[in-house]
Amino acid sequence: MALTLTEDQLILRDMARSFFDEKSPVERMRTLRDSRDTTGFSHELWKEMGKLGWIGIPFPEAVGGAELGYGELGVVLSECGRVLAPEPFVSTVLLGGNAVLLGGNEPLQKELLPDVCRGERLLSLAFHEHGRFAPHAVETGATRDGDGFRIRGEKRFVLDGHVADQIVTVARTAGGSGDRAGLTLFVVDADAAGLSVQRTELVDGRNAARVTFDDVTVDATRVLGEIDRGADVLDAVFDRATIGLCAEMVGTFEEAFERTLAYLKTREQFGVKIGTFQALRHRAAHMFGGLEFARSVVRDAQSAIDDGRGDVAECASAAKARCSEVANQIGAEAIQMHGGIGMTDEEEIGLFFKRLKAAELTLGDAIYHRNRFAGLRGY
Amino acid sequence: MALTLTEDQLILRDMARSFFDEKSPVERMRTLRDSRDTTGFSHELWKEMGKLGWIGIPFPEAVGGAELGYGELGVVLSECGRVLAPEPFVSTVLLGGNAVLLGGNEPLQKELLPDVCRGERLLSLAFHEHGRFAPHAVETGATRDGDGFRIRGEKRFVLDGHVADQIVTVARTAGGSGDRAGLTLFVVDADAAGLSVQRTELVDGRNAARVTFDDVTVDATRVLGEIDRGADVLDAVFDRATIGLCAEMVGTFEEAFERTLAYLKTREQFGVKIGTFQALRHRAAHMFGGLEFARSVVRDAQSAIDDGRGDVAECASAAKARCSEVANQIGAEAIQMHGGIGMTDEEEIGLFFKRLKAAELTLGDAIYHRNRFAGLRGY
Amino acid sequence: MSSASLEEFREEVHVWIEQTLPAELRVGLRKDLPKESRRRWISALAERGWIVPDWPVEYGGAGLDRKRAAIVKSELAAFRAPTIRGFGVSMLGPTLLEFGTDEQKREFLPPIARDEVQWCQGYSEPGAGSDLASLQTRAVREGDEYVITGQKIWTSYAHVADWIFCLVRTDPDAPKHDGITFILFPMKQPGVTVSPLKLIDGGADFSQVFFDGARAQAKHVVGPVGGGWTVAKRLLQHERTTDGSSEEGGITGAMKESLVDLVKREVGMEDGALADPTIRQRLAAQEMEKRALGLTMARAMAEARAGQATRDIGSLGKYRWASMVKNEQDIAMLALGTQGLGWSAPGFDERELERTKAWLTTRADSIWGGTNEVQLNVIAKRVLQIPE
Amino acid sequence: MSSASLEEFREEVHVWIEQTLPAELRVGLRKDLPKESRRRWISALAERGWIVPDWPVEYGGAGLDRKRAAIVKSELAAFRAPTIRGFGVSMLGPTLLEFGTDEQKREFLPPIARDEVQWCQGYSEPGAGSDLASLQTRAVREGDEYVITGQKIWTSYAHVADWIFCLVRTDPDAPKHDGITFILFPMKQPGVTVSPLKLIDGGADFSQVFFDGARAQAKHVVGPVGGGWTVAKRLLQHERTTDGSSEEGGITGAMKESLVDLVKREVGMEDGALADPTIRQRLAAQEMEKRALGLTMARAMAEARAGQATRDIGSLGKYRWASMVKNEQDIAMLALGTQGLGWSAPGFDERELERTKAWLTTRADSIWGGTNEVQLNVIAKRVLQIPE
Repeated sequence: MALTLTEDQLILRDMARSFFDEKSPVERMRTLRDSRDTTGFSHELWKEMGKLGWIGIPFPEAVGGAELGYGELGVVLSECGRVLAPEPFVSTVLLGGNAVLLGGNEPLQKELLPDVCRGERLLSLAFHEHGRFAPHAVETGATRDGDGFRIRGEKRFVLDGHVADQIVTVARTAGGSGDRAGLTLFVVDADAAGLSVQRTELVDGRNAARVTFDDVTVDATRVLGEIDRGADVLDAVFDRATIGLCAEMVGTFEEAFERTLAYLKTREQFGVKIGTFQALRHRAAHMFGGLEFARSVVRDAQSAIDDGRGDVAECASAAKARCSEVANQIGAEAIQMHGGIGMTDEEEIGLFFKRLKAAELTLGDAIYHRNRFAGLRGY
Repeated sequence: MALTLTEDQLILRDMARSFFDEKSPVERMRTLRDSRDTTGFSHELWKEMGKLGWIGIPFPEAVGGAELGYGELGVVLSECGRVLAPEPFVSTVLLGGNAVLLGGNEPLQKELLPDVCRGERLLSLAFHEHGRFAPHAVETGATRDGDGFRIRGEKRFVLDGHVADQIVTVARTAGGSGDRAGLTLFVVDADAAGLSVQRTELVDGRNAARVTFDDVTVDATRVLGEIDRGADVLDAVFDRATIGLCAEMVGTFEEAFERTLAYLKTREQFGVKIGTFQALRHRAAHMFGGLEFARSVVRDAQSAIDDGRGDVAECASAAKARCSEVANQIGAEAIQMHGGIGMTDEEEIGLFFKRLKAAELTLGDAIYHRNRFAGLRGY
Repeated sequence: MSSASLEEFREEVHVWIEQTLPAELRVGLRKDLPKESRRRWISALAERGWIVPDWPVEYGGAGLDRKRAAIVKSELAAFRAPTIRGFGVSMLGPTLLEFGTDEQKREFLPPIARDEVQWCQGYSEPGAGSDLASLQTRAVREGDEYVITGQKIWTSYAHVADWIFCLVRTDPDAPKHDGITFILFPMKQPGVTVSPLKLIDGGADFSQVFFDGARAQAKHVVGPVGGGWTVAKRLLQHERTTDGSSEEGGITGAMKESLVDLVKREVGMEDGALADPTIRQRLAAQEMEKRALGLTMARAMAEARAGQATRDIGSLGKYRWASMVKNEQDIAMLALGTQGLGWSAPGFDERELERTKAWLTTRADSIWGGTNEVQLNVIAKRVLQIPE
Repeated sequence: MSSASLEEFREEVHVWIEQTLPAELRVGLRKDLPKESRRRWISALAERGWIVPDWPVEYGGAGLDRKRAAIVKSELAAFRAPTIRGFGVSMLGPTLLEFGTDEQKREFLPPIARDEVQWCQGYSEPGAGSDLASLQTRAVREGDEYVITGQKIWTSYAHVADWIFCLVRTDPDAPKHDGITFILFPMKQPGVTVSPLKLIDGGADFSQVFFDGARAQAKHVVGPVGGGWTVAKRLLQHERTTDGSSEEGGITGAMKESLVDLVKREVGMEDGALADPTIRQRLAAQEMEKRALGLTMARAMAEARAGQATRDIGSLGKYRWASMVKNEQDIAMLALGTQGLGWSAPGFDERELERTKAWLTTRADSIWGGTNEVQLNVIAKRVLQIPE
């Protein structure tokens, strides 16, 4: 169980930190947001990250990946989280990329993943149909149509769906909404007839789309995993994506905590630094506890994947339940301790606050994951 | 809505406070506990309270009561709670007495209640069959037997069952465990054949019994309410009992809080009073909030009964959910703030701590009552 | 005064409002009222002195006693009639009545009572938030004037205000609380710059105000020079009284959809109960907390009226109110899930977007008007009297 | 030293234990072990110096290096073998090795290493809990002796202890921390009275100890006179190291029934899930917290070994551990309902009564060994380095 960083991971962390400090200070995310940039992130920076091999970390060398582990991916994601970099890791690597990796046959992998690793192909996963995370609550239907399928339905919160080249789509080929059985995953090209993508603007400055499938036809060769058994792939994708998202969150926690701590050490009221007030000191200690415990469970979850352990699902839920709680805690304290200034858009802490809430609610909140954990533990 | 005390209630409070301060300091409760007194409270004191008219407060004048309200009863109960007086208000007045009052026909009321009001008859209610409060989870059965019924089963946590003259017994005459329908209430004499009562010792020094019904026969004239519809009476009894128990709890909160506050103001560590530490100051403020909010909802619940409002059930659950939370909060803080000394049996704060936990879990915890409240509110 | 005459008075007020208030204005606090109709109504109200019914007639009020003034207010509220609640009416006016000179009262009160002049408040500074008395804005005497240099923050309505009541430091050498002066001056003058402050919820209801040689007349100092702290604190008490009523009129009350309805819709029902039992518990606790807060405030007022000694509940109320209001939006966000993460349409409907904004806006409720930490400090020190 | 030789050593230890340890003793920490059998085993262990394997041979240890000593301990643990963990072995011994004179080491260490002398700790006083340095027990020099007057509290095993290591004030005029001396003296003497302290859980594992002219020899001062605070703090570090292992061996681990089993039984299952979804959430959170605590402690140790700069996790671990342990019993009480309210049989079974007691006992976990408040203070000051 790799709870500490290896020498190589420490080097990777230092590299990533320098890279993001230089090329992606938090200010960059704000500029993208305020300029209403049509992409919402930087294609150039993404390709640079591809060249550095970071996008390919979790993919096999055979498709151009670096064939490293979630330990390494987590290091890069944490550094992204630290500067709130909006590049499409969650959509392209964690969701779409994992779906192709875990469910795709060799031709599909060879077709799609090399470009993904280079940062030249963007993927997304269209699964959300409701506000709360409910992975099997899918009503979008796919019906047989000759050699292929015809998809009809509407998806929400398709992360980076506005720029994805392929949208991996979860549709129901059997059963009813909520059933785990009867789901099938399809690789749908962005330019498919009948597909319409509407970009939406999110509170954390990231981008998600509403995607409408108006009788979109897709060939049977574009199915990931088995027909009707898409949930086998999907659940594994969500576990990995959740753990990756948690690694990003830990980076955001760290930075939000350090900034708040620094504020406590400098801001004066009543003639003293506010960090001298014991109530705030104790609450800072609680934040520290939240951060450290989150870090531990996320590292453990990463090594559950990397070591091929049988408890990845449990670890993913333990990590996300924890990180969702800590997101709430650190977010709330960061704003409150910054006081009025924390309420201004100008002060960057608010950007962290918003991102933390978005991450908290993405891929399941603490309630969802505590329930799932309980179920996995047999009660 | 009577949120403040009336002049008469203020006088009653002062009287009750003097009475308990003189005749029932907390030390008395400890002595009863440590001496393993066979009664567990003072019959004499109880009769004195009867003479003062306090036992009869919620009963009609026709049966020897004072025909006052829960506003008045709450005043006395709070004062009991303040000194941890173990006299049988909950068992005889709130549970057993209310069952006879709300479910009994005139002959039964006339037979039983005048002695109750004088403190010369003790009642109890046998309903509990499980650890967690589940009022309709009754398996004890009553089957028709000639003109009467034959009861078979076992009850737990029959408060003051060891000294009760009559045990009002909830038994199932139809349906299955958990069904609200099919319950019937019987007045069973303590000396009935087949009834065995085993006193148990509780953590808060009070007394409850295990009561076994081994084919106890009871006449049909001893039924309270209607056959199979006992829950109509029972639910109303629980609402009133819950509100009364909450009034007692508020008194215990007050005293536990005041003692802890006094300790913060006197105990020194690191050369200063520990009350100078801001973290403790803030937590004391939170305790104050808990106490004040509890007081408000309990007063409101009392007047819901007294004013004949339609929302008694909602108010009872709002009061008990609140008081159970606050019991936890004030109990935990009282021990923690007293530090090591709070862990000793000699220091009285521990007696408050134990009583608060017992009251928290009696007649439903916060989880139970939040669920019930939600149900009553239609969600 | 007999209660009969009070009832007659209530009837009189009722009839007058019934006859005077156009139907389209009987909708409560809304920004989209027909302008001309509203203007006429406010004029009529001002004419009777009922914008400030308890002020003396000479200053534009109706000279009513406390009970009658309360009747006017409650009748207006019963009709959901538009009224004026700005800084002038609710805060500066009462303060001037207590501390102002006759000349000041004559000059400033009647325009407030006729809603002709808008005021804003110059209190907080970037370095003086919770610790307001550490404010640094300087005022230097020059002849009959003061010259003002410095910066204020969190000034609401600064961009529309005609005048400001402002705390300035007139004596930098005096002890912190003793060098402060309360002064009035016009906003529309060279040397005053208003810069809107964008907040995390996207709104810009507050401004920063910069003074670079702004001028105030010496006769517009309220209270003694150097005695502004006393005036300022008294004014804040008026603010608090106003705050108390904000529970109903605040952001929560103005939602297009109640929290219960939103949660039922988003989470769904199963067998008559919310499909998510954890959210059900949180919603029930929230409803109970809201009710308990209302009961506690009502009880405190009733006890105060009954003269029953009790501990002051004001700071506790503010603290719990802020927590309750924030918790409401937290629950809404849990229920909305990712549909609570929208910043703008399309993709998110009005009810969703208003919750997202409200979630952000309410973060301030534990900061403005005394932070949570300040309220808890006050409870410990003044209410529980734990020595420091 | 090659790892091969370490493996050989492990094999040697393993074989010896296998041959020496009777089967009936391979059951872990229990109080009901067969006495004679246990005594023989402990003698054999002492004979090899393996009660304190890292102590020098001359003081009764085995003189092993850190790695080999760890091997002995881990093999003993693997066999669940009884061993000695009293104050002598775990706290006084290491302290004497560091601060004791040669004479003191020769006098006191061998009997500890042979489990022949029981020690107790004289630290806390009624007025000196969190603020230990404010202790008032006086020691006055008289010839070659000190005469001791005062009172200690929370002394475990005082009624069975032969000797006490005790903090006393030798100079009442010196600054608080500088007047303290660390001294050893026998408990079985006139002038020492032990009075058991009954706790809220009904147990009496602690005592108050009263000194009224008790006598200590001047040569039994450890470290300099007036320099006891340094010695005392160092000893507490050994206590903390011991504490770390108590997670497994503590009250939670010794329960007759696991929390999950208890909750399943009491609350019941419906469709494969606990019938009460709120308790289900709390139980899951508790299981996650326990696991996260273990991972965090393991990570901190691994990071320390790897020399990776990290913040000290000790106080955080103690704080979270105490909260976690208490929360476990709180959940048990919720699940048990009124069946958790028993004080004695009949009416309550063993599993219920042990939970009730454990609920009470664990209230102390946030008080002993540094209160929660002290741990949070330490985190803020030393770990986060927020200036005071």
